[in-house]
Amino acid sequence: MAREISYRDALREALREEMDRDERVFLMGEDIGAYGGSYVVTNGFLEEYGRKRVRDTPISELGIVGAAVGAAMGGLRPIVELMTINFSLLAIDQIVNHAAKLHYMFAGTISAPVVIRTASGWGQLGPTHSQTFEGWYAHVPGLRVVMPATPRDAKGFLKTASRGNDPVMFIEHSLLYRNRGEVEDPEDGDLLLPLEGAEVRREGTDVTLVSWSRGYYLAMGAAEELAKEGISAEVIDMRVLRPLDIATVVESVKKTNHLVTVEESWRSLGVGAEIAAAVQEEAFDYLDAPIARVGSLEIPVPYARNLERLIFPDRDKVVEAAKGVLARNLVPAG
Amino acid sequence: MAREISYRDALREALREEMDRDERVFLMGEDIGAYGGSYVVTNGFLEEYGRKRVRDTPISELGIVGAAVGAAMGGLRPIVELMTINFSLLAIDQIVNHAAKLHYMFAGTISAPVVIRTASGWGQLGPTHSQTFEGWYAHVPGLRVVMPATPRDAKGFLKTASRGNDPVMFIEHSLLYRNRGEVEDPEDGDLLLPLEGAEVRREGTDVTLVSWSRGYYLAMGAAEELAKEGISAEVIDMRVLRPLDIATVVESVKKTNHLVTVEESWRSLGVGAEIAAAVQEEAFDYLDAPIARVGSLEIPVPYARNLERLIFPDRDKVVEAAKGVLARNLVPAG
Amino acid sequence: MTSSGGSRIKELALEKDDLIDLYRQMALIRAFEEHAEEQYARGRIAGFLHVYIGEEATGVGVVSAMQERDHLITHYRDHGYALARGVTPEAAMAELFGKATGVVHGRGGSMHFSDVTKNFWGGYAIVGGLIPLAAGLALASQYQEQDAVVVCVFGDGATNTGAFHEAANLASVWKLPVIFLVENNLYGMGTAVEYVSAVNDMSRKAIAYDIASARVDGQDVLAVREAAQAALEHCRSGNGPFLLESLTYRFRGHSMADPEAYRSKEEVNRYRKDDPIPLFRNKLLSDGVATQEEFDQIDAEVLKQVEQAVEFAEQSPVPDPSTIADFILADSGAVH
Amino acid sequence: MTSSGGSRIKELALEKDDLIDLYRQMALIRAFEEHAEEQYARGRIAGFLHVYIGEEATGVGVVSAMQERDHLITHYRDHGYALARGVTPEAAMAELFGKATGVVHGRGGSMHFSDVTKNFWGGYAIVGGLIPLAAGLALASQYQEQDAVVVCVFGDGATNTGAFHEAANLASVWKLPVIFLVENNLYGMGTAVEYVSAVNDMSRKAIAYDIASARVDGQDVLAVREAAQAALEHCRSGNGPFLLESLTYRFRGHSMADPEAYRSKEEVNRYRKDDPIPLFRNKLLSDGVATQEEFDQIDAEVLKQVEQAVEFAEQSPVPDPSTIADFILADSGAVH
Ligand SMILES: Cc1ncc(C[n+]2csc(CCOP(=O)(O)OP(=O)(O)O)c2C)c(N)n1
Ligand SMILES: Cc1ncc(C[n+]2csc(CCOP(=O)(O)OP(=O)(O)O)c2C)c(N)n1
Ligand SMILES: [Mg+2]
Ligand SMILES: [Mg+2]
Repeated sequence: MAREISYRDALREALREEMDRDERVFLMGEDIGAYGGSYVVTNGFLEEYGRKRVRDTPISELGIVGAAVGAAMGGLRPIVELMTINFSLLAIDQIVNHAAKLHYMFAGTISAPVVIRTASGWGQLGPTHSQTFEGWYAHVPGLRVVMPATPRDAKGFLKTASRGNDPVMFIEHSLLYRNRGEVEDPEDGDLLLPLEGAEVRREGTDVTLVSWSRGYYLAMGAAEELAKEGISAEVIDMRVLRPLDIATVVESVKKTNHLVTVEESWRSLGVGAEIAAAVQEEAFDYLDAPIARVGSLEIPVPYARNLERLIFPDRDKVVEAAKGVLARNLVPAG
Repeated sequence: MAREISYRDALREALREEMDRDERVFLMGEDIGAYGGSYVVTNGFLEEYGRKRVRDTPISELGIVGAAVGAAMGGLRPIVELMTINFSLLAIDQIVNHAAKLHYMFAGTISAPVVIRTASGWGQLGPTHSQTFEGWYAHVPGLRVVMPATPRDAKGFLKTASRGNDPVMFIEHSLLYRNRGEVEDPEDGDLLLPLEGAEVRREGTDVTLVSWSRGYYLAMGAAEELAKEGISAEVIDMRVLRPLDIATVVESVKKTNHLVTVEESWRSLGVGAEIAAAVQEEAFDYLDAPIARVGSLEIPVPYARNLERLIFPDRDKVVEAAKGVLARNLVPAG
Repeated sequence: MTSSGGSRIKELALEKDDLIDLYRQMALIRAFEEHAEEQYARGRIAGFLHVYIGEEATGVGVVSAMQERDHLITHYRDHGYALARGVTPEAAMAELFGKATGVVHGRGGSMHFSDVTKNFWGGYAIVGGLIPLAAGLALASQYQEQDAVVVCVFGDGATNTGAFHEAANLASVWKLPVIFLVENNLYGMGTAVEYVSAVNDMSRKAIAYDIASARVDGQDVLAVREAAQAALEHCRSGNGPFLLESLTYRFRGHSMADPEAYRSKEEVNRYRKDDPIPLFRNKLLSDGVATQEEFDQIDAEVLKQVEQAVEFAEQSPVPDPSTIADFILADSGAVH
Repeated sequence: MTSSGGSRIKELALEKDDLIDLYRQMALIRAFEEHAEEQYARGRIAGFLHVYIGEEATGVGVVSAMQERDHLITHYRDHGYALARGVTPEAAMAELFGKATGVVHGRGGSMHFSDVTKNFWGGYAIVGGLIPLAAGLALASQYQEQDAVVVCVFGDGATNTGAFHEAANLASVWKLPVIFLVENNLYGMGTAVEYVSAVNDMSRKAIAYDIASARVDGQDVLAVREAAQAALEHCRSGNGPFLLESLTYRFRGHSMADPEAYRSKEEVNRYRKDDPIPLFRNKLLSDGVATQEEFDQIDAEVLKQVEQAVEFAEQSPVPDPSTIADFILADSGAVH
C-alpha cells in the first residue's frame, strides 16, 4: 500500500527509520537541531533523539564533514547535512581528497560510509546561493552521487546510502521539498533502492528528454506540452549521477533517435555534456540530429526576479529544444 | 629574435617583467620565498624583490587566496601560487564563491584581478597529489582558465593575466617545467597573448587530435606515429579552457571529419566531454565517426609506478583511439 | 548590558549635532528594517532578508568612528552598515525590490549591498568568507601606505570558520590594519554560542593570534563609538589587527524564514529592554541634550524618508533584461 | 633542549627491557630512514619521501605511552609512527618500493602508511586534513564508549590551517578524547614558524579552544613518554582534548627534493647535538642500565632488520595490474 507524501517527509521517514534501526546512525550539521533544519527536514529530531544523535555543529563545513568521515572510519554511520551545496565548496577537500580516497589509498582496509545531505536550488538567493555543482562531484571516482527527483527515490536512496559503505553525495533540491508523490508504506518493509540506474518515467517514440532532480519535472512538463502537438517524448530521470547509467539513455535514443538533456547547472561542463559525449559515442548511428543541451545561462545568478527567471531552464525552453532537434532535416555528412 | 628557454624560465621572465613594470604586482604563496618555490619557479625572487613583494604565507590556502582577492579589490595585482591544484580545493570557495562572483554581484563596481598560479601533474605522488581539476574551473562563469603547454604561452598568458582585470586560474604542469621552446626575446617588446583561442599546431587532413597542457605533447607524439602509417593528423592545443574556443575545433573537424580529445583528468565530465558535446552540436553532419575521448582511468592515482603508468593516457592510447575512429565504417543511421 | 554612555558625552566632546545624528541614523535603520519586513510580507521582497533590528548601536557607533578613507566590509546582515555609511534608503530599498535603481542594480539583493564610492566593499553571504578579503584589503592599504583601516564585520558564528582562523593569523603575522568586529548576538542562526564555540568570550579567540582585543556593550552607541575609536587608533598606529567584540542581541528572527523555536519569548523580551534606540534617546533627554519634540520630529522625518524609499523602489523599473550578461567579466572578450 | 630524562627512569618505574626497547625503536627508525634515503637516491623509491631523522624520540615516546585500543593518525611524515606502532620494516620498505607486499599494497606509498589491525589509521598528505578525521575518530570512540584516545600527529605548519581551527573547536565543544600532537620542528617545509604563525608557542593556540596543553622536549624520549601519558590520562578521564607540543628539529631536508636554502649548516649542526638517540644511549650508559656492547648489538640487529627489509622489498612483486581498479568503492556495483 503506497501513500502520497512530500519529498521532505520522505526524507524524514528515511532518517527516522534508519536511526531507529541502527544506533550507529546519527545526524550532524548546522542548525539541524534546535532550529529544526534550514529546510525543516530534521524538525523535532533533537527532541526525539537527543543531543547525542542529533548534533548541532559550528559553522565549520570542512571540520564537520571531516569529523563525519572520521566517525565513519571509526564505525559510525554519520549523516551530515550541509545547508546548501554552495557551502559544500568549503568541505570539498574532505569530500574529494579524503572521503573519496581513503578506501583506495589504504587498499580497502579503511572505508568512509558517510552520507552528505545537501540542497541545491534557487529562488532569488543571489549569486553565491543559487548554484548546483553535481557535475563536479560526478567527476570524482570514489564517490557516489545521487540527485533524487521523487519522494520515493529520496527515501529509498537515503536509506540505502546510510547502509552502504561508501561516501555518498546526496543532493536534494530546495524547490522540491513540498512535492508530493507515492511512497510505499513502511509497514510493507524497508524501501531500499539501489544507488544506480536511470529510469524511463514516460515512454515516447520521437525524442528522448533526459534530466534529474528538479529538471526532471521540466522535462515531464515539456513532454506533456509536446504531446499536445502530437510529439511523443520519452522522459528519463537519471536519478544517480555517479555511476551514470548511459545504457538506459542509449536504449531510448536507439528508439527515438533524438536527445535533449536538461539541467539547472551552467551548460558548459554540466552533466549534460557527459551524457551527450557518451551517447554520441555509443549511439552515433542512431542519432538523426545533434544532441541538444538545455542548461542555465552561464552567468552568476542575479537576485532580481525578472533576471533570475531568464537564467534557469523552464518548460518552454525544453519544448523549444525538443522541437529544434526534431525540426532539423539531415544534410548528408560533409 | 626568439630564443629557446624552459617553461620554468618563461614563467620566471613573465613574473620578473611584470614586477619590474608595475609596483602593484606582488607574489604570495607557500614557500615561494626562502624555499624558492616548490617547483623552483620563484627561486631568488625574495632576495631580488624583498619581503614586501615576495610573501611567504602560512599553510592557509583559503586564507591566502581570499587575501589575494581582497588585495586585488584594493588595487593591487597579486599573483598567488598554490603549490598544486590538489590544494586549490581548500581555496575553491574563495575562487568560485568570491573571486568569480564579485564583479557581477556588485554590478561591475568591484573587480578581482588576481592570478592564481598552480601546478597539476603527477609522478608517483599518490592518490591525493596527482589530480587535475581544470574541468571544474572551466565550468564557472566569472573565471578565466588557462592551461599553457608551451613556454611561449606560459609567458604570454601570465603577463596578460597579470594586467587583466579578471580572476585567472593559471594551471601549470609539474612535468612541463623543464620543457624548452621558442620565446620572443624581451628586447623585442612585451609578449602579451590574449587569454583565448585554441591553436592548430600541426595541420592534418584525416583526424583532429585536441588537447592542452601536457596532453598536447601526447597528441603531437601520436600525430608523428600516425604519420609513419600514412595517417595525417591535425593537432589542436586548446590553450585556454574558459572561454573554450570550440570554433577552431569545429573548423578542423569540418576538414578531417574525425575527432579525438586527450586529457589527463578522469574521463567522465572532463573538458573532453564538453568539447565532444559542443562539436557534435555544431559539426554533426561532418562527423564520420563518434568523437573519441582519451582520459585517465577513473581510479584514484596509485603510488606504484607500474599501476600509475596504466592510469594516465600515453601516446599509444591516443594513436589507438585515432585509428579507432578512422577504422570505423559507417552504418546508415538506424 | 546596562548603558553608561551618558557620562561619556562630555569626555567624547561630542557636539549636539553629532549626538542627534547618531540617534537619527539608528532611527533610520530601524524604520528601514521595519518597512523591509513589511514589504517582504507583501511579497515585494524575496529571498533571504536579515534585518538589523536591535543591533543598530553597533553599526552606527562603529561607522561614526571611521574616517572616509577607512574601508568597510560586512557579512550579509548589511543594511544598517550601508545606511550608516551613506547609502540612500532609496537605493537600498530598491535593491531589496530587485530594481535597476538598486545600489547594485538588483544583482545582489539584501545580502550584497555595496558602494565603493564610500569605501563600503560590500556584504557577503558565505559565512566567514569576507574575513580573508578584509585582510587583503588591509594589505592593499598597508602596501600602498594609504593610512586606511579596514573594518570587517561578522558574527559570533563566523569565528568558528577556518576562514576566520587563517585570516586572523595572516593579519597578525603581517600586522595588517584590520579590525575584526565580532557582533556577538549569542546565536548563529538558531544555534546558541555555547553549543558551538569552545569559548563564549569572543575576544579570547584573539589570544591565539597575539591580536589585541576588547569587548563592548553593543547596545550603547557611545560606548561602541569610543571602543571603535580606540581600535581604529590601534590599527592606524601600525600595531596590527584588533578584535572588537560587541555584545548585542538580535530582536528579530535570523531571517524572515526563522520560526525561532530555539529561544523563548521571555528571553527576547528580556533583551528588548536593552533596545539601543530608547536607551540613547532617554540618555540624551535626561542629559538635556535634546527634547522629546526634537526626537518626535526626527522619528517623523526618518519615517517619511523610508516611506519615500519604498515609493521610489516601487516606482523604479526592473533591470533591463538585455543587461543580464553585463559584469560577468571585467575585461570583455579577449584580453590584450 | 637539554635532556633530563635519566633522573626520571625510576619515577617512571620503567623496566630495563622497556628502556632498551625505546632505544631499539629509535635506532630501527633511524636505520630505516637512512636506507630509505639511499634507495631513493638509487631510484628504487620515487615521489615524495619525508624522513623522520632527528625526530624519533617524539614518535617513539608517544606511541610507547599508548594503549593498544588507542588510535593513531598522522600526517605524511609517518614512517616512524608506523614502525613504532608495529608495522614491519618489510611491509614499510616494500610500500616505498611500490610493491604488492607493501603495507597498503603499493597504493599509497610513503605518505600513506596505515594498519588498522594496529589502530593506525594512516598517514595523510593534505596538511591539516587529518585533524578533522581525528576528531571524528574520537567521536566514534566517545559515542561507542570505547575508552580509546586518538593521537593525531601533525606539524607546526598545520596549525595555521582552517582544518586545525575547526577541528580543535569541535573537539573541545564535544569534549572529544583526542590529543593534538604538534611536532614543532621550527619549519613548515622551508618556512620558519615566526614568519607564518602569529605565535611561536603552539601550546598557546589551545587557549582559544579552552583546551589543556603542554610543551615537551621532543628530543628526550622519556620526557615525551611522560608527557604523553599525562595527556592520555587527561583525555581518558573525559576532560576533552589535549594539545601536546613537542619541540623537535628535522635533521634532513623536508623531502628528498629540498635544497635547504632556508637554513644554515651551522643551525642544523647546532641542533644535531640534540640527537635523541645518542642522548638516550648515553643516559642509559651513565645510569648503568645497559652496556656499550648491548647497544652495539642492538644497532647491529636493527641494521640487519632493515637490510632484510630492503632485500624483501626488492624481491617482492609489483602489484598485479589486474587489481588496479580494486578498492575504488567499498560496495561493488549497485548497493542494496
Ligand atoms: C559557509 C556558510 N555556512 C552556512 C551558511 C548559512 N548561514 C547563514 S547566516 C548563518 C549564521 C551566522 O551566524 P553569525 O555569524 O553569528 O551571524 P548573525 O547572523 O548572528 O549576525 C548561517 C549558518 C552560510 N551562509 N555560509
Ligand atoms: C593543504 C596543503 N598545502 C600545502 C602542502 C604542501 N606541503 C607538504 S608538507 C608541508 C609543510 C608542513 O609543515 P609542518 O606541518 O610543520 O610539518 P613538518 O613537515 O614540518 O613535519 C607543505 C606546505 C600540502 N601537502 N597540503
Ligand atoms: Mg550571531
Ligand atoms: Mg614543521
